[in-house]
Amino acid sequence: MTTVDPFEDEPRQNPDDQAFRVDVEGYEGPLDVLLQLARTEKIDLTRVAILPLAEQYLAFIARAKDLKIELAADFLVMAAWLAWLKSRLIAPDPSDEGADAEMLAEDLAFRLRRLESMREAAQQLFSRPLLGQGVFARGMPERGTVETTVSWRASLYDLLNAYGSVRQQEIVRTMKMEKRPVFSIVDARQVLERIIGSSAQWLPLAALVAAMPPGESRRGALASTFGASLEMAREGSIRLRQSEPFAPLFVCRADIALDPNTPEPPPHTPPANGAPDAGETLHHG
Amino acid sequence: MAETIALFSDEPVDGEALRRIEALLFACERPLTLVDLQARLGEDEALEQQLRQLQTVYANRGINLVEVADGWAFRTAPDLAGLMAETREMERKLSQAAMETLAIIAYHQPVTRAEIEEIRGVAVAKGTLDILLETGWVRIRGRRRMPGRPVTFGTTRVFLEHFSLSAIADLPGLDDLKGAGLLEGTPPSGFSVPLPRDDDALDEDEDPVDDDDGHGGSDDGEARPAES
Amino acid sequence: MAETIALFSDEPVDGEALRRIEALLFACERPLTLVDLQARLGEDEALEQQLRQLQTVYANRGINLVEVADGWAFRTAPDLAGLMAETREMERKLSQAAMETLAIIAYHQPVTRAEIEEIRGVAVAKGTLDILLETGWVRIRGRRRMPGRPVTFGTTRVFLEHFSLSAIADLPGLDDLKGAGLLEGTPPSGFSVPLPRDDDALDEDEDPVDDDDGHGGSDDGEARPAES
Repeated sequence: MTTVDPFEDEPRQNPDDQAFRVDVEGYEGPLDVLLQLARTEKIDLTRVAILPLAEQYLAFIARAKDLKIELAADFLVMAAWLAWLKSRLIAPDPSDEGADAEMLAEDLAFRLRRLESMREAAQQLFSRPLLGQGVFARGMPERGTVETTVSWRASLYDLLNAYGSVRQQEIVRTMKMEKRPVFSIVDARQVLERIIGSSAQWLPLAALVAAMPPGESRRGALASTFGASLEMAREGSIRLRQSEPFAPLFVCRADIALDPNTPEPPPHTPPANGAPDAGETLHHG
Repeated sequence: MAETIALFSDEPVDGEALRRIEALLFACERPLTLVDLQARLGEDEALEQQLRQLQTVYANRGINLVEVADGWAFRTAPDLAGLMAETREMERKLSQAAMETLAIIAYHQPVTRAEIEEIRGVAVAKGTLDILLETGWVRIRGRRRMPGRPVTFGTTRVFLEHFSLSAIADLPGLDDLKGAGLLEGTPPSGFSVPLPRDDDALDEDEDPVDDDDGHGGSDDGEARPAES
Repeated sequence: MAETIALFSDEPVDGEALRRIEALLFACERPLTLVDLQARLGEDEALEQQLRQLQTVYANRGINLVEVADGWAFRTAPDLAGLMAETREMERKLSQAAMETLAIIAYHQPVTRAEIEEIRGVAVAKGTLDILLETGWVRIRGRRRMPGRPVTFGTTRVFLEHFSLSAIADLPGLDDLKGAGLLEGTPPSGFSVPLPRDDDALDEDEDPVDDDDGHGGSDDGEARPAES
C-alpha cells in the first residue's frame, strides 16, 4: 500500500461525477477511509469492531463502483481483504485457524488506532503555542559586543629557526669577507710608484709585495704587484731584472737602473728551506 | 493586582545572579541551555534553582520564562497572543499530510519513510518530506541498518523551539500513546516499547549518513547552536 | 538582595495593563512610542503612568525599560553589558621579524633594542617590540647603565611555559643548532651562541627601571643608544 498515492499527486479527473469526486478527495488511502468511516459511524476502535467497519468500507467501494469511479488499486486490495476477513469472522473455517482472522482484525484495529493517534497528535502539536504565532521571542535581540582576544602561536621550532636564520647571516657575512681578495692592479701600481719612486736602488719584488696593505690575500697582492710592475716596465718607467728562471725578480726606477753607479741586484741563491719566492709563486699563480 | 509581580518565598535569593541570568536570556531570542549559560556566567550549582526562581518571578507576567528546546527562553505569555497580531509571522500552511507526517516523525523517531508510510497507509509524497526538511523541524538522522539502508528521520531543536516543547519527552500525550502501545510496531510482533528520541546518538540499527551517498546537507536545520 | 525585584509603591497598579505593555515591548522589533502602544492597547490615559511603573519594576533588574529617542524599549542593564560581550579567541602567528626579535631576546637577554638591531642587522620596528610585550613572553628587565640608559629586554615565565622549556638554559646551544641544521657553514672565530639566563637578578651594568623616569617601563623608543 505504499506504492500509489492518488490524493497527494495530481487530483484525478472525474468530470462526470463532480459530487463524488469532492467526497473522495478528502481521503488519503484505504486506512484513511476506514478511519473516517469509523468516526462517522461512531465505531469504537478500541474494541474489535472491525466487522461493521468492514461492511461500511465494502459499501463505500460498491458505491464508488456504481458511480464508475476508477479506484486506486490499494482501495480494491483493501476491499478484497476486508471481504475475506468478514467471511472468516462470520463463519470461521474450522480447518484453518479461526483465531488468525481475529488477530488480523485486531491488527487492522491497531493500525487504525495508531493512525488516529498520530492525527490527534498532529492536531495537538499545532494547537500548542507556536513560536511566532502564540508566543513571541524577543523582538530586538541584543547582540553583545564581540571581543577578540588574540592568542599568539609560535612553536619552539619557529623560534630556533628564526634564531638560526639571524645568526646564519653572521656566518655568511664573514665568509664573504674571506672571498674578497680584491687588490687591484691600479691599487698595486699606486703603491709601487710611491715606493719605487722614492727608492734609488734595485728592490726585490717580494719586498714590494710585503709592503702592500695588510689584510689582503698575499697571493692576490703578488699577482697585482707583478701585473702592475709589468705594466710600468712596458711604459718604460721601471726596469725588471731576473738573473735566471725562478730567481727572484728585482725592480728599479728606469733612470736609476740605467745609472752605472747603481749597485746591481744581489745574485740569486736558491733558498735552502724551499720557501717559495716571488718567481716561483708567480708561476703557480 | 500587585501579585502580577511575583515574589520569592523564603528561600535565599541571589539577586545579582538573577539579574545576570535575566539579562542573558532576555538578550537572546533563542533558548540558552544550561551549558550556554554556564559558559557566560561561570559554573554555579545554584543556576538551575535560580532559573526556577526567575521563572516564579515571571510566572504571572506578560513575559514568561519557559523551558524550551532543552534550554531556557523568555516568551510572551500565551494568553496575550491576540495582542501580537502585528508581530505575528506569516503562518506556514502545512497540508494535513505534512502535519501527520511530522507527528509520526516526532513520535516514532528515528523512523524511515517506509515506516511512515506503513503508519499512514499511504505513500508519502516526496514533496512532503522536502517541505518538512525545509522548515528545519525535521532532519535526516542516519540510515537504518537493513536492506536498502533507508535514511531515518528525526526532529530538531528548532522543532522543539517552534512547538514550545522543552524536550522531546514533552510531546503531548506521549505517555498515553506509550501506554496504549501505539508507538510499538504492529501488535502481533510484540516488540518492546520504543520511545521517540531526537538526540544525535544513533540507534543500534542506525548508521550515520555516509558522505559518499550524495545525500549532502543531511542534518540541515539540526541542532543549531542555541545562541545565535 | 531581594530588592533587585522592585515592588510598586502604594499607587494603584493595573497589573493586567502592565503585562500587556511588557509583552508588546518585548516582542516588538523596534521601540514603541506612546502612539504605537495606544494603537495596540487602546486609548488609556494611564498609559504613561503605567510605563513609569513598569520602569520602576525593572529599575534594578538585569533588563531596564528605557525611553529612547524613538520610543520605549527594553535594554540590558548597562552594568551587565560585559556579560554580553563575547570573547572570541583568535590565533595569530608572529611575523618573521617578531620571531627573530623574540629569539634574539631569548638568547641574548638582557639585551637592548640597539643590540637586537646589531644582531639582526636591521632596525627593529617599535610595533614588533610592542607585540612581543603583548604576548607576555617578553618583559622589560631594567636599564643598561650606559649613555641613554636604554631598557633591557628579557623573557618571562610565560615564555618558558609556551615553548615548553623547563628553564631558559634549555634553549639549544651552538652545537645543537648546527646539529639540527639550523646553522650551516663554519662559524667565524668569536661566533658563539650565548647560554641565556632569565633570572630577575640584574646584571652588573643593569639598573632597575626607575619609577621616576615616568615612562612606566615602556620601551618608548626613548634613548635609543648610539649604535655600536
